[in-house]
Amino acid sequence: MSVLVSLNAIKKNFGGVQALKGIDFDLRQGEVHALVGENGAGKSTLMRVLAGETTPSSGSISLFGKPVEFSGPHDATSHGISVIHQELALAPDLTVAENIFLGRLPKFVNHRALRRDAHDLIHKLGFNIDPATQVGSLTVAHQQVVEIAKALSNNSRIIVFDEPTAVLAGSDAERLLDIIRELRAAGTGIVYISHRLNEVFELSDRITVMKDGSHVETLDTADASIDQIISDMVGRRMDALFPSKLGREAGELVLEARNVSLGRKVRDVSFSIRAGEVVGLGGLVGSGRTEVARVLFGADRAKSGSILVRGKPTRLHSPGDGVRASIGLVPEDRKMQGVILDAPIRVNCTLAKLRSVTRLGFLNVRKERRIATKLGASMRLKAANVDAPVSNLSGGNQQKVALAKWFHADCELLILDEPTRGVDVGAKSEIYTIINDLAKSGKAVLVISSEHQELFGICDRILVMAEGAIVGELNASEFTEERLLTLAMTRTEKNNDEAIA
Amino acid sequence: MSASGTLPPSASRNSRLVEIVRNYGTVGIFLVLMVVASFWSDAFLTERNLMNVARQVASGHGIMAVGMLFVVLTRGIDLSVGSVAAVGAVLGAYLIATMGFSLPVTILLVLLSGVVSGTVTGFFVAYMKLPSFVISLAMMAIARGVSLILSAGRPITIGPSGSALVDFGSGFFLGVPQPVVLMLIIFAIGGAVLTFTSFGRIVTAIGSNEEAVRLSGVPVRRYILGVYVISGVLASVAGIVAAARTGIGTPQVGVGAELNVIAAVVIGGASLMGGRGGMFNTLLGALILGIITNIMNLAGVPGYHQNVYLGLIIILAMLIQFVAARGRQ
Amino acid sequence: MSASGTLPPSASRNSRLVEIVRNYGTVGIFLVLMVVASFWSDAFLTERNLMNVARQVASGHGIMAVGMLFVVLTRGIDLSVGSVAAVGAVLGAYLIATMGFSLPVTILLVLLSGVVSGTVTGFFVAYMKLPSFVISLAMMAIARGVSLILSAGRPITIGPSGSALVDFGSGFFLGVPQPVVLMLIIFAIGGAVLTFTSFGRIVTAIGSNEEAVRLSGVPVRRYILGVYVISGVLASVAGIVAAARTGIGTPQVGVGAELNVIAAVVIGGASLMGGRGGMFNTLLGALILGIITNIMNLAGVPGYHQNVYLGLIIILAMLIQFVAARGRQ
Amino acid sequence: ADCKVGLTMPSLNAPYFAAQVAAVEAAAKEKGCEITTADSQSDFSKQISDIEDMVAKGVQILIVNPRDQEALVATVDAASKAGVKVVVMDSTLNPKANVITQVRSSSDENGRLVGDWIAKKMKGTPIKMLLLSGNQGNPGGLERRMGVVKGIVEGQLVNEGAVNLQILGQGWGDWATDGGLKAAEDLLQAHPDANLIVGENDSMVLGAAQAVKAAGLKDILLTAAADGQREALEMIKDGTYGATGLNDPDLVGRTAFDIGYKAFKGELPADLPKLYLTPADVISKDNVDKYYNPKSVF
Ligand SMILES: Nc1ncnc2c1ncn2[C@@H]1O[C@H](COP(=O)(O)OP(=O)(O)OP(=O)(O)O)[C@@H](O)[C@H]1O
Ligand SMILES: Nc1ncnc2c1ncn2[C@@H]1O[C@H](COP(=O)(O)OP(=O)(O)OP(=O)(O)O)[C@@H](O)[C@H]1O
Ligand SMILES: O[C@@H]1[C@H](O)[C@H](O)CO[C@H]1O
Ligand SMILES: [Mg+2]
Ligand SMILES: [Mg+2]
Repeated sequence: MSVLVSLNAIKKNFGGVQALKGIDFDLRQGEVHALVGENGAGKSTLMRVLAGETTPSSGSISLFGKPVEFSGPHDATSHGISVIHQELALAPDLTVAENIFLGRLPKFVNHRALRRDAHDLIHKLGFNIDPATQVGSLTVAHQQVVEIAKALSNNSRIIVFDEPTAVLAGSDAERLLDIIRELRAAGTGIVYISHRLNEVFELSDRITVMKDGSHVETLDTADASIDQIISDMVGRRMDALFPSKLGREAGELVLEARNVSLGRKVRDVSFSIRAGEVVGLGGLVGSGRTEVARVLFGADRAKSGSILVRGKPTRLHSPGDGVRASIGLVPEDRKMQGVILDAPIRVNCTLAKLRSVTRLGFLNVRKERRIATKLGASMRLKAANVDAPVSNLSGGNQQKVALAKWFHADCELLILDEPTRGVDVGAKSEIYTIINDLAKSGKAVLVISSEHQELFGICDRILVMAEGAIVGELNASEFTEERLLTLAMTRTEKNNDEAIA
Repeated sequence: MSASGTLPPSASRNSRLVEIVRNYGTVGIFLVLMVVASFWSDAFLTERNLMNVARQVASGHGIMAVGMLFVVLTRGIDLSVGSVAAVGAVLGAYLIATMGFSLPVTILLVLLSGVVSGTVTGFFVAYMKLPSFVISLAMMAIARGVSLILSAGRPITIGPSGSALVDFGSGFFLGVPQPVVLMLIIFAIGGAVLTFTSFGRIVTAIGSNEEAVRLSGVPVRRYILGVYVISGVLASVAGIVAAARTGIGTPQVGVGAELNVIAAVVIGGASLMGGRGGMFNTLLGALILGIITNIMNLAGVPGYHQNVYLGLIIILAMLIQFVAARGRQ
Repeated sequence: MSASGTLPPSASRNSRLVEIVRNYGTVGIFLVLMVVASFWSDAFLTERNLMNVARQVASGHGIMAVGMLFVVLTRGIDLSVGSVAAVGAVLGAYLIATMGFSLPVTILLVLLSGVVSGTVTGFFVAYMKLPSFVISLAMMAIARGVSLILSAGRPITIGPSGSALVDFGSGFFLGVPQPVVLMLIIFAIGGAVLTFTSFGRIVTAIGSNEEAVRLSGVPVRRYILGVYVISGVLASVAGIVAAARTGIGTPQVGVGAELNVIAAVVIGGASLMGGRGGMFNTLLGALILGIITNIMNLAGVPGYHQNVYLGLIIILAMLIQFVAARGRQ
Repeated sequence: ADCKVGLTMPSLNAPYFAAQVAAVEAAAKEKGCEITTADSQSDFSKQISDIEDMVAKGVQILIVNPRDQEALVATVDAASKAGVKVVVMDSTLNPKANVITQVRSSSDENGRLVGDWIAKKMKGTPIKMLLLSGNQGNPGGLERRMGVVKGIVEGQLVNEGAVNLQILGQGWGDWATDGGLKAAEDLLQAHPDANLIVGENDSMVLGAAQAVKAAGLKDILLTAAADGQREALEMIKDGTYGATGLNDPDLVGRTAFDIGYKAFKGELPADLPKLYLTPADVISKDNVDKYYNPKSVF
């Protein structure tokens, strides 16, 4: 198989930070080359070099055997390189169709034809998104699909997927993997970055492990084992990914939702959660989990029903109400909702509980640094220091900051929407431990995750949602992929029957 | 139905209409204002008055609003429009009356002056990434100075050799003042460019997420430069129209116009944060502003009070937009 | 840096300084301008002239720039400052001279007028989510109208009962004009609020990512309202200072001031897209604008040409900022 | 140079001001003086700054066309105290200000003369008047319109024994042609029965002339209280414009400079009045040739 592209001795410095310390990497025709490594290892940076988005401090690129230098993303695109970015890069005010073809719009745009082409592409991906909707109104998962369609529309010979499944649940992720296999069969070279190592093993032909900006190893997938890869990534052996649930005890009722509804997105939701419990919210993308989380926190206002906090009916009309009721929410869209990219890490860490570093309205920055540093260390945050803006962090480390903010807020009920999105295994394990410790100390935790194994690993029970309603509950003994999916899908069909009737 | 989504695959029937009238609020304001104005003064709903208002808008902030919308869509702002119009008016009169140039050549050179000032502003904004507010403020001062120097501060009468221009300023075409026809054509072209060309879509996308556009391999800076050139050219067109209407080219053209032009665009529902705004609504926004001052004159609101009324009517108008936006959901 | 990602506990030594002087470019412009001005005219670097410039800035756009920075940090804009200052000036003179109120009560009521107009603007922006550009433009018209109606369009002489105020306007404190002292105090307080209080922190954060702040449980709307109130109050303070300096309250105060005030803030490196800007640099920005017109007068640049020079100097200044920003990386 | 002169204008956005600047500059250069001109851009606080800057620069003669009748008093006093010879020109400054003198045309008298002319011209017809004013709060504008009204009232009383004057409306044209055009369009729309337009200067009435033409209205008499702008005089010559008041920027500017220069040289007569009004006159078809100069800047 011929080599499509090779990156040679690539170095990249950001001020004092050496993000890439002389990396070699190559990609062959018709292969899936997985790139793994801890958060902040330099994976995305390396791919930005490949895509002409960053100029390396030193090193060279050769494409189809010829040395090239990219003057910008435009250059790389025209050489047949596409990147699906970890941080979505879409124009929210434009339609799905316009976004997909943004780089190659004809001088005069025939919107009908554009929508048709977009529809075909999306359909080929197995999704059903109206090409005329504005991207800004899509869920993160569907935005991800648009990104993928955009890259595919290029007919590129090289496609980089930077954590494409991080927001996709079970079957949607599966579908994406199938598409990648098809692309590979057609001879496309694919770089696949993911923290879901089972996917990596399912899909890839070769695996390259990076650590702290250096190349650790490149292996044929057939010769590699998950445990080995993990310990090469993390630099230590990992025992169990999930901490033991022993010692957690359900206590008093913390929150009770009674017949909560919000249009078609949340329908008649009732459930309760106790202190010391970790409850999962499972279901497929678009099943309404995020909306439930937002209503419980006060980010959206329920149209009907009531929410009781510690037994008392509570007004939850704004996030402020949520915080006053000692409820916290880590939102799914970290870039738009979770963190302030321009602000330093420490500022983000204390934002939900600013009074902890304020006296008479004045900030105690020294104390804030101390708090942020401690939080960072406990989550293995990789950053130069806590005064650095969050935008300088790798994707996974940004997610850790979004979590740190709410860990610091110390709420009685913490709602986590896709908390480990883009987080590496090592840090995931730390986060699970923190969640476990929170529960042990008597907090209630509600977790939404599209990684079902994650829910199984940390939850005491799982509520399954479909079409805005809770359709069932699994307790620990029923934690299997089949049970969960069956529940999530049955209801969907039943609902359709109702609709037909 | 697939698990991945519940949306119908085809665009809703009226999505084209939605695309044109992006913002029902502006239509709402416009209609309410028309009704109120008709009741307030009998003179309002006469053909001649409506034509007056239209012509005032056309030779005032209307044409410039088209260019401003492009700039605002990219998150920029162009404060120089009024001064560039003044250069256009003075230069036009100067070339025709003092230099004896022919009308076509004059118009060409005036448009060129708009291209030049737009290019200068656009260059610093696009290629040096300097803030458009300050750069266009600087250009505003420079162009005003140039118009004053060129005219030595006094109006230049266009005179008989430019009578075709003056006739255009006061003439009618099928009962509609010719400057209004020109304005409508410019709005139509602007709307078409915005909706149906890659230029228009990319400009909108830049305001929405510049980084995404850059990563899509689009040479963003060229487009940003482009919108300032458009704004400059249309400002110089507005200058010629103002000269045509009054028969003189004076450096007083467009003093303070920038705020009105931007207000028209924003009342039309565009966001100064970029990415959002439509041409049809901008036209309505421009007309709304024109109607407000017109109706106060017709109704005989005394001078000092006109300011207060103007402010109150604008706030009321924005409240209507707010209510309309709510109602839509 | 360790693999496990433990963070070095303390920030670099000079991070505090960095926080104060966020933008070296502005310092660069300021220094270059000082040097150029000293060479251009001998009269520039005299104590008398420097004090003149400082007082001009203090009673012109300086104080208002503090309020504007807060507004701009939240991504807003306040076009009403000049008119609100006019209300302050007229109301102050009216209460003292016509109504015979005492100075403290007068000042209190004038500040209240600033609170009221700031609250109105802020209410519509924060709670109705209407665009600040248009709402503050409306408030600009309303306040101008009110100042004209209140004064019947004529200046009101403050007279002997307000002599303390007039003395303040022309008096010195340790050799520094008292209005300048007041301005510096306001900048210092503004800077402290911005850097050291949770209010300043949240205001800045809102401009960077309003949604993220809201989802952190912060009552965002109250803070947004707050910045407009600050801007209104400081505009009315500016109005009183203008009245103190001239001994009269006239509705002509602050005509066209809004663009200068915003320009000062932006030249000081603040971003109109919110979230970026510092108080010290805003002070420099305000002084830079003041120095530019001063040096042109000293150097005898003729009237029409001053516009052109002003524009060119502003562009040059921004280029210095651009180069400085590059150099820092 | 022998002497340093500062000239500060309320705005340069009017041809009248341009002519005045030209006049003062020419007069100063004839005397071998160096002159600096500043444009306040309609902002009196900028004008205060400009004056302070000029004093710091060391001007000996200062010609001020004040943007505000009160706001500049303290600054002007400070300049005089610093030894600068200050002359106020064209616009009004509070007479308590410490200046050598104030030179301007008589807005009041010019207005009265124009009003008187109108009363004669329209004798027997009830007057329905539209007023085009400059900017709000301008004292000169106020004097001009009240002067016209005074003239009409007195004239009608004398000629007809009764006053038959209706002022149908007032519009604001910001002293400019396009402003006058827009204001006139709206006013004519609301009051198509008007038979007289009075403007506070010629520029605005020149705009109104376009509006009258476009509206196809006849029998409307166009007049202005002041200026004598060349274009207006041309229209007076061919009968399409009634009359205007004499306010010669060249005369006002030169006179102001000469007085300032004499003061600087110490040649000033001791009895110079604090107000120096240039002669007033109404310019109509009867005497227009006396004032019309095709080469005039203004
Ligand atoms: N613009 C920047 N300025 C400073 N440092 C940066 C910048 N971008 C990236 N870095 C640093 O470079 C290193 C590599 O980041 P990169 O985003 O490539 O990591 P990654 O391997 O993709 O991690 P993740 O799995 O979390 O996405 C990190 O330490 C990050 O903090
Ligand atoms: N663009 C859209 N426009 C309208 N409705 C949408 C859109 N996208 C999703 N929905 C609907 O919103 C509801 C809830 O979606 P939501 O994203 O909250 O679900 P979720 O379970 O949290 O999914 P995810 O895993 O993506 O977070 C679903 O009924 C879905 O069909
Ligand atoms: O006297 C002048 C002129 O008439 C000018 O046209 C406008 O301003 C007035 O003050
Ligand atoms: Mg990454
Ligand atoms: Mg979700």
